[in-house]
Amino acid sequence: MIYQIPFIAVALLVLIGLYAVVFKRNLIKIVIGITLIESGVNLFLITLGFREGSIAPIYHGTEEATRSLPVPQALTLTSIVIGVAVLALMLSFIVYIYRHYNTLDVRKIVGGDEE
Amino acid sequence: MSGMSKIVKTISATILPFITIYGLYIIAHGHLTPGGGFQGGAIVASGFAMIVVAFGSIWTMEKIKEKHLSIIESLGAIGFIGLAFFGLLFGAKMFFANFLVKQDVIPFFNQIGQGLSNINTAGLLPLMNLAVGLKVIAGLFAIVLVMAYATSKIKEGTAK
Amino acid sequence: MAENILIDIIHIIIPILIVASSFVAVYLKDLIAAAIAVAAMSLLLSLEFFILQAPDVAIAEAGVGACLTTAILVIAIRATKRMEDEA
Amino acid sequence: MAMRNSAAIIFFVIVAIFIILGLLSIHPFGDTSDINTSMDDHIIQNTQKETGADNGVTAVVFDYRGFDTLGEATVLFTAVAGVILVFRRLNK
Repeated sequence: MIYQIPFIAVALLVLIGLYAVVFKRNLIKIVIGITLIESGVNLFLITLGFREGSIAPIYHGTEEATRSLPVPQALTLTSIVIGVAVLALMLSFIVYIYRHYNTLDVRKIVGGDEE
Repeated sequence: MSGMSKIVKTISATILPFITIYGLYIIAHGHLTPGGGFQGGAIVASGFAMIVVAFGSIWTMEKIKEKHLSIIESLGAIGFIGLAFFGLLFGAKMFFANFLVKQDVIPFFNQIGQGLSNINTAGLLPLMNLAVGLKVIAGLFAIVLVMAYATSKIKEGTAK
Repeated sequence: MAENILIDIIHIIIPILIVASSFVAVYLKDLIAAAIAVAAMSLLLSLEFFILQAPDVAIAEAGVGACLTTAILVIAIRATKRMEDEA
Repeated sequence: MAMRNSAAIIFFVIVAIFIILGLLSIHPFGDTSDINTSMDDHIIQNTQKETGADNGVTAVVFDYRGFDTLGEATVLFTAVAGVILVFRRLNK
């Protein structure tokens, strides 16, 4: 009905996050990009399970209706909690790296070809 | 960070029981209404994170040690896996079997509160919700508390 | 019919706002402002999940994404540098 | 420097092309008639009979796909242990 707008939003979210991961040099900006990619994937799973004119898979009594698909929603629920756990682990390593190298720039940390 | 002003402290201490009750309600009714262990645990952990922000992490670390949080999280994990292993003994003899629903493993359990949308119709699901809720509360709050305490130590310059 | 048109308009506006706030989160140089933009993106995303008939995921995203993620990001930024140093 | 930047640009463009090609061949929004939904339909019709729960998502998370939740609990435990391990020396 609405001309694929949620799928286009998914593609743009993943591309913006990928831009931040590939081209930014600050480590926290890279982590923000990873968070954006993960949000895009979650939105993609939920959008795949949506049916036109459906209601949520939660029953009150026994009425019959079209329901949206429950399995992608359950997997997305698992994915969100894993996402925040992995984000906390990444940020802990970033704080450790900052205390060791005293910088957040990726190319200075790996001893890059700048100077 | 040694806490915010008195107004913030009072308001957050007043509001914390309501957030906790709401999160526990969401955990307990997870098989009837939208919600469950993950969502309610995230809400309760958000309330405790508000306490960390308002009172300062050093004050909070004196009250709640991370050791206690690890004990609670391990209890949740053991409860979850133990409930899964009990399925090997009763009912369908299967890992993760829902052995309490429609079977008389515990006598008269299914006769209390008959009906479709009732609190004990789902057998094992509310117990698993409770175990996973404990695990998520303790895990997420431990992450926030440990990171806040360590970074405030770094900020003060007392870190090694 | 009027209700259908309203739902369509909401379906169009909220993805545009999500993409805009994610662009702002990547564009800004101040990292705390970027963290706030990520929180706004999470909140709009939970609204989108609710519109797409997934209330469970909406509750989880609102609790985790808009509160805990922001708290962890701000804590980590406080321990390191606040501004993103370009060049 | 220049080589690394150009490699990044080539990688980004290739991934963007794949994402756009995938977007062009996806099914229309809200129409699941051309994908196989038999598992979801079975769950939707039999949730109340088999598990007794009203909430279909909770029934999938804890009953039909309990192993996924077990793996998720393991990941959460590992992450908490890793964070405490990284900041171990500061928390004394």
